[in-house]
Amino acid sequence: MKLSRLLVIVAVLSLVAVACGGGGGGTPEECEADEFGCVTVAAGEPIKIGTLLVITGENQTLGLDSQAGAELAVDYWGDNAFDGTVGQIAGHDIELVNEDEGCSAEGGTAGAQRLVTDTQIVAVIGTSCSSAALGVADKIFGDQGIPLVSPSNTSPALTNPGTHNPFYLRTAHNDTIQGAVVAEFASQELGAASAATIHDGSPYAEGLANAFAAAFEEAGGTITDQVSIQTGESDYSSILTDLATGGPELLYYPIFVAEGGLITQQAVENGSFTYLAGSDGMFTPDWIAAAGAENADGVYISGPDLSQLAGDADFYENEFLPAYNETYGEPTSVFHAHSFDAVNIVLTAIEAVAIEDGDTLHIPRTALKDALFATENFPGLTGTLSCNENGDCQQSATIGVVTVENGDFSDYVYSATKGLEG
Amino acid sequence: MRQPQAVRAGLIGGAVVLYLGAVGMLERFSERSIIVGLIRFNLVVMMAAFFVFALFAYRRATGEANTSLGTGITAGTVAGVTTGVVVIILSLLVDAGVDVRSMFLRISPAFFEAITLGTNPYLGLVILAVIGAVMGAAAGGFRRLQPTPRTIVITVVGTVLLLGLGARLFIPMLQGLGIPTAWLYRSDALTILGAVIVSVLAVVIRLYLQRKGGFRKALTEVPGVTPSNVRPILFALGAIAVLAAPWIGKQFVADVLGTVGLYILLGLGLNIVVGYAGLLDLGYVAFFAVGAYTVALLTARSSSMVGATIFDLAPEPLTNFWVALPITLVVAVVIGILIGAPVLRLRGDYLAIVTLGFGEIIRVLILSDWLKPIFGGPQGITEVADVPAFGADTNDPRVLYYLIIAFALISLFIAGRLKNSRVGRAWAAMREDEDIAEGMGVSVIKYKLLAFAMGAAVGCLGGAFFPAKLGVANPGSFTLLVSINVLAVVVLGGMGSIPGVIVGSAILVGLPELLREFGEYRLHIYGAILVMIMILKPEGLIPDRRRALELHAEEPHESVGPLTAAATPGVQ
Amino acid sequence: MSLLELKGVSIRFGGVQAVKDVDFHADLGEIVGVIGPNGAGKTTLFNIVTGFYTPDEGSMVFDGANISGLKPNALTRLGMARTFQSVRLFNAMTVLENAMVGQHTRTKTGLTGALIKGKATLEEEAMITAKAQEALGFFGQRLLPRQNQLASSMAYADRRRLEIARAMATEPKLLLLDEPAAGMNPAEKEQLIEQVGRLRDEKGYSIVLIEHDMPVIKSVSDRVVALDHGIKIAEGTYDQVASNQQVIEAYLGKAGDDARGDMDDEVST
Amino acid sequence: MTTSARRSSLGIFSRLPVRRIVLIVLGVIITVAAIAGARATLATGQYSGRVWQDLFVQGLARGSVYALIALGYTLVYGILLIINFAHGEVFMAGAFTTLFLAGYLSSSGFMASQPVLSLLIMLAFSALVSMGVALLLERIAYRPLRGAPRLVPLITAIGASLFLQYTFRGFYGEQVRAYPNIPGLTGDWNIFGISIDRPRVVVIGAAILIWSSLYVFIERTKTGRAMRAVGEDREIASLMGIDVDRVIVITFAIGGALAGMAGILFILLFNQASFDMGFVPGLKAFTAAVLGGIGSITGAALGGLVLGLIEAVGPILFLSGAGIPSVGQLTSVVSFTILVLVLIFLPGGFLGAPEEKRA
Repeated sequence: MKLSRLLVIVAVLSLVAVACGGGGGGTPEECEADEFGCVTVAAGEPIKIGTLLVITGENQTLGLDSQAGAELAVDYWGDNAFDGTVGQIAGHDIELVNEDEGCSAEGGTAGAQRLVTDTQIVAVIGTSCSSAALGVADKIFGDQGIPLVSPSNTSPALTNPGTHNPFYLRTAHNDTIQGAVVAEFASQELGAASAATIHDGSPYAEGLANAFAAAFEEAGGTITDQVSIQTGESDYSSILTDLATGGPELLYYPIFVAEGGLITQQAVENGSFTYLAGSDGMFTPDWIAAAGAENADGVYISGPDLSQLAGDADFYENEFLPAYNETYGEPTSVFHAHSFDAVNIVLTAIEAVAIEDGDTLHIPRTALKDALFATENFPGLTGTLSCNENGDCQQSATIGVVTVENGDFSDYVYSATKGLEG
Repeated sequence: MRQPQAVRAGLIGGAVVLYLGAVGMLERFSERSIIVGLIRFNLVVMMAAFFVFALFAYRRATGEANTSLGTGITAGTVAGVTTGVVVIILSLLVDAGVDVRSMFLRISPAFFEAITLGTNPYLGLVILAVIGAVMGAAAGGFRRLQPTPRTIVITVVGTVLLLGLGARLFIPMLQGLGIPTAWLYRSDALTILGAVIVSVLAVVIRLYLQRKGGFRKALTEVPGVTPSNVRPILFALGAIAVLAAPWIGKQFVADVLGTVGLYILLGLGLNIVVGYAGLLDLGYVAFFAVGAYTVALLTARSSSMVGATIFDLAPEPLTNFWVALPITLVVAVVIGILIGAPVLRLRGDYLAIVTLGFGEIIRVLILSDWLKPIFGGPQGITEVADVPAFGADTNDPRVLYYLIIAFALISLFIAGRLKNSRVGRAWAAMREDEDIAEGMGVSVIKYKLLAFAMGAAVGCLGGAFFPAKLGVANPGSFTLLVSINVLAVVVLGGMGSIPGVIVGSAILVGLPELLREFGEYRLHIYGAILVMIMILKPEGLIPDRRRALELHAEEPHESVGPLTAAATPGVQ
Repeated sequence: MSLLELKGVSIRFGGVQAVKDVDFHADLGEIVGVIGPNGAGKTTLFNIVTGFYTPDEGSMVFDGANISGLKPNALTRLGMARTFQSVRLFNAMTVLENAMVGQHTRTKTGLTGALIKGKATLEEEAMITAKAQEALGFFGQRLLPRQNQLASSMAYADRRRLEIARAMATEPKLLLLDEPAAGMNPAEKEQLIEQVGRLRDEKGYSIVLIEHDMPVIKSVSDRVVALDHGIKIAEGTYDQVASNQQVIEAYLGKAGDDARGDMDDEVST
Repeated sequence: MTTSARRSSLGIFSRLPVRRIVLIVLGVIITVAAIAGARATLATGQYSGRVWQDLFVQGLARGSVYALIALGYTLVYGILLIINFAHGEVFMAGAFTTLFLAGYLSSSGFMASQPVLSLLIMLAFSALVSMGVALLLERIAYRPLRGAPRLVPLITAIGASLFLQYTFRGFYGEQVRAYPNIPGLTGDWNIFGISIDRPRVVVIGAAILIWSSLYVFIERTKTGRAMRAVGEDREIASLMGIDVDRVIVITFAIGGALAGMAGILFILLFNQASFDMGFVPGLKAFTAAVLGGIGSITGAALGGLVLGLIEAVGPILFLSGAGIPSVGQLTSVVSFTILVLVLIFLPGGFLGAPEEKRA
């Protein structure tokens, strides 16, 4: 069956090649040797990079922001200027093919299936939500030999040796880092001695809640309760009443906008919790709108600290952000920089492995993946990227904590940089 | 000339166009070209709205107005002017600093651009009025056309819309057939030349077939085809199309058709419960979930199950799909009976809410922290093994597609056999009047449980393929919406009708998948279609023979009194 | 020999004593008429006999077997069949299919039979069709030519006939007819009287019928039982019962509302 | 066929009420488990009387909202025998649209100076919007289908439900938005020595008031009597000179208005509006209507309150003592289990028309 599929691909490609009058020669031996073959880009055809981000629904601000980062990266590539011209590799335009992942396993499957239909897709930037990737999109792309590079998946499970897909990488930080920073902030800065966590069962929220709980207990704090909730309910007040019986000082609920907003409201109304905290899933003005400004005031939110970018802060402030603002308005999330980096390491790897054959370009798939995993000391916007064998390209990350004042996010009130290993 | 009906239809038409703008559809559709540089989809939709409401005006108009071109022109112009005037008012409001968008989010610059076709509101009013008048006149003219020119118009419009909208489906298909597409499509829209060529081709073919008296007749002119074997030949052609579709359209088409196949399985199962036996089940997704999770538990790499450490399992699947399948059937039947047993005494809507409750209970349990060690919580069970199929690579959705088609055929056979048998008659009697069926010797308990069990068995087949198709089983796939979808497939197709299930699945499941580019408006359009079809064809698209008779039969000759109506408290 | 024997049967709905301490029997080959004003408990008695209601007290023996507590489907299998006062057919099924359902307890094709459709199933299916058509044929050209029409599309009198045919298809020993003549014109009533007689003579059924139409009762009944307020007030030949003072009073007392529709149709409300 | 052969084919099960015995055993097992769970929960001593009190009030408040929405289901069902599946969206339409009025009232300072009047204006406005949507729904989706098989309007209702949801999503966007706080409605009130959140007091009080007015309307007015007559028997009602169409329209209007008011009460409790806010409460209210006995007005109120209480108290009381984690997730398991138990023993719900006496 593998063979027949290959035959079909070859047949289609040759037809396309004939139809377009391109005159590429035979297939280079690198392609024949490659388990997944090559992507062959005929003369005049673009190099296609897929994106699989959450671009509809209540979490769309997360994905649209990353999509903007990817588009800016394609713009900047080659001419090193945000001038609206699309970057090129060996005379081929770089084209983004955007799909939606809906922030769910089903959405991830559907979007991924659609992208793999296009055999010209070289690599995919995504997903936004860990639930769309874990065991779903990573597997579908991995089975086709397509690398998946996520700008904002942070669930530890995605890069756990046991569950890591060989074609999966990410430029987002691993949440073991974020959980540790929030725990450090809670116990040292706030002086909280006890905490409870809520997550919604998504790999992102669960991973973060668990990482926080582990670090918090290690720092000497007490975790009174860890519960998960059902998304989509209209009332969490009894769950909060239940949690309050354990008497935690801090309630940490690193979930998404809708439930995050409601729980913020009801926790404020409940009045038993001294501190409330969430993370990047709620780091958007939408969450403040959902919670109500009065309720959101004083809640702590963590996320990557872009003011402390280990990379070129000057470039970010003076070139990247203005270009972003001009086309897309104010950023609605913090992952555009990670997305920018993701596209750049992918394009760099393509450039490294592509075989030029006249005007035709051959990109061997396995070689591309290997080149991506070999990324070492890449000077990125978010810092120096080095990908390890499990796909984590951020070996350390700066995580900041903000609070809400008068219905707006404050400047960072706390910031710390931690490495992946402890 | 006073034409109140025309004015009224026009006003409604204008309101509809404004509605489409206010919900953002026109804006979204303006991103989609049908013919490069000539027609965008938003224009098509607006023209269609003007045209349809002009036709509507004729339907309502009487006497002279019913034939005069004036009716259509009035209706169309009123629709266009209404739209234009409101757009001007809105733009004035925006200019005056009223923050319309704080409430109506889509009244953005892009909205004005889409609805005025890229001009300004004042010019837009003129353009809209002109388009309205032209479409109104076209509607009037269309009514007067002779059949042949009418066919030509319909064919041209239909072909261009179908090929234009389906570009992302047809391009890979054409390429799969080895046909170059550059002449026909440019950046997912038809080229002008391409549109002309395909229109002419379509018209020629259509007229040729018409002259020959239809496709079948035309087919008999092919050497070797006779009227007697035209049926099997058509059938064979259909079978070849079904079998070849995924190769021509590649993975995506195979994936969509596979999903349609799954819904055919689910629909056939629910059809037994609702259509045959008359038990309104709103929790049918339970069996889908049971099938999926049983297969997933048995065939996933067990290290992906959280409980693997508890049960000390080796990190490999417990068994393969073909062993898991019969186990799944048994589990589903048992659960079907367990769910059926307590609700035997409940009727109609009480049954509906309780089955809905069971569906929710099952979904919540597989989602819960409590049973997470077994079912994996929200992320479900990952790394489900592929279906081993004679050494083929089932990772390829095409192979799975064939398996699903094969099982759908088996289920079709089962459903057909059951329907026209002693068992099927007992169900039908029970559906019509439970008391009397019991009086005629039908054991209502036994046949209700049998219906639940058979429904569960067929439905779990759909479920069984689901994780194999997705590679995971997770609770997000087993929401109430699935139950509703399957019920809609059954009712829309025609209750109790087997071909109805196939058509219902194709329309309600296949079409939305293909129209994925409408993105957030998919469910919006889906809802509207559901309402429209049910109002236009309450008996379903392909009604069961008996039901069609029933709905169109004359009233009984003498009144049978209210008791007959009250005597059928079930689903009827 | 008594085919059906009821002793001391009572049932109560809330505060209403619908049937009280009724003794009732029907002998083999006998036609028993049951009369009584509206609300007398006639249909309730039928519902008790056919298993739709479980009596609070009393014993019931049918064909030598104790039948109290049995469900309607079990009683059908034992050989009891009935029609309903407000014709209740399977409206969305054809005339033939309605009659075919009657054969249910006499046949046994199950799931496997239906799916495999082997020789036995096909033979049984043919037999069901034949027997159903035979039952339809009892009414001459009334039903048989319309066997593929929907039951709901039939004329009223034919719907009544179809109900009887459906009952006949169950191959009963005892047939209970609830107001079979209701809504029929005089000519149709004549036919009915003749047909009820034939049902006994040709088919050998024992028959119990409820009827308001006294001429019909008079013509067909071997014996008449009169009920009022759930109590048996008279029993005997038609003439004996008709001249019974209590019966006359019961009817006169209610003469005002002696209309067609009956009040005791609890099955359907 | 001989008599004896027929008799032997009847199994012992023909007479024994096996099913009933099984169900009773099942019911007893679940009840015992629930009691054991409750005892274990209470034995932990983790929950003080104050906690139970809070949960109870939370349950009553949310139950009041369910009850008001359930009235809409029950009224329509009582008359047309159709499940108006889109009723949750009618509720959403009012609550979501009033968000903008509330925003205006709040930013103009009117709400701060006249909180009670503002609340009344919002209630009336929301009722109007919902009523309008309900009437449109009746006109477009249900009226053409009178007399069609009963599943058909159910499917139309589902279609209309999706259509309405996405229409409002199109109008107002997909984000969840918070209502402005109503001044004077924060903090607690002391009632009978118990301090209760003010919004909850208002919600429970308003619900009682609205429900009683409806009850009086149905029982005492001419229109109310006409509605009851149509519910009893449409044909006879029309023979008696009642304009059935008008009664149906009035029913939808009342149901819609109740849903709109329920929407504002819902907002008082949860402060949020979004396009999909109607679905879950709609489903719960439907459950409540069935629990109480669909068609019964008192039943709807009772069903709503019971369901609200079960949801608030049930998971913690019955499950947490058994060591089950995250019992809050299992709310619907508890509530639907109780629904099934109730319907097994009372097939018509608490106050529904009892099933006929059958063997």
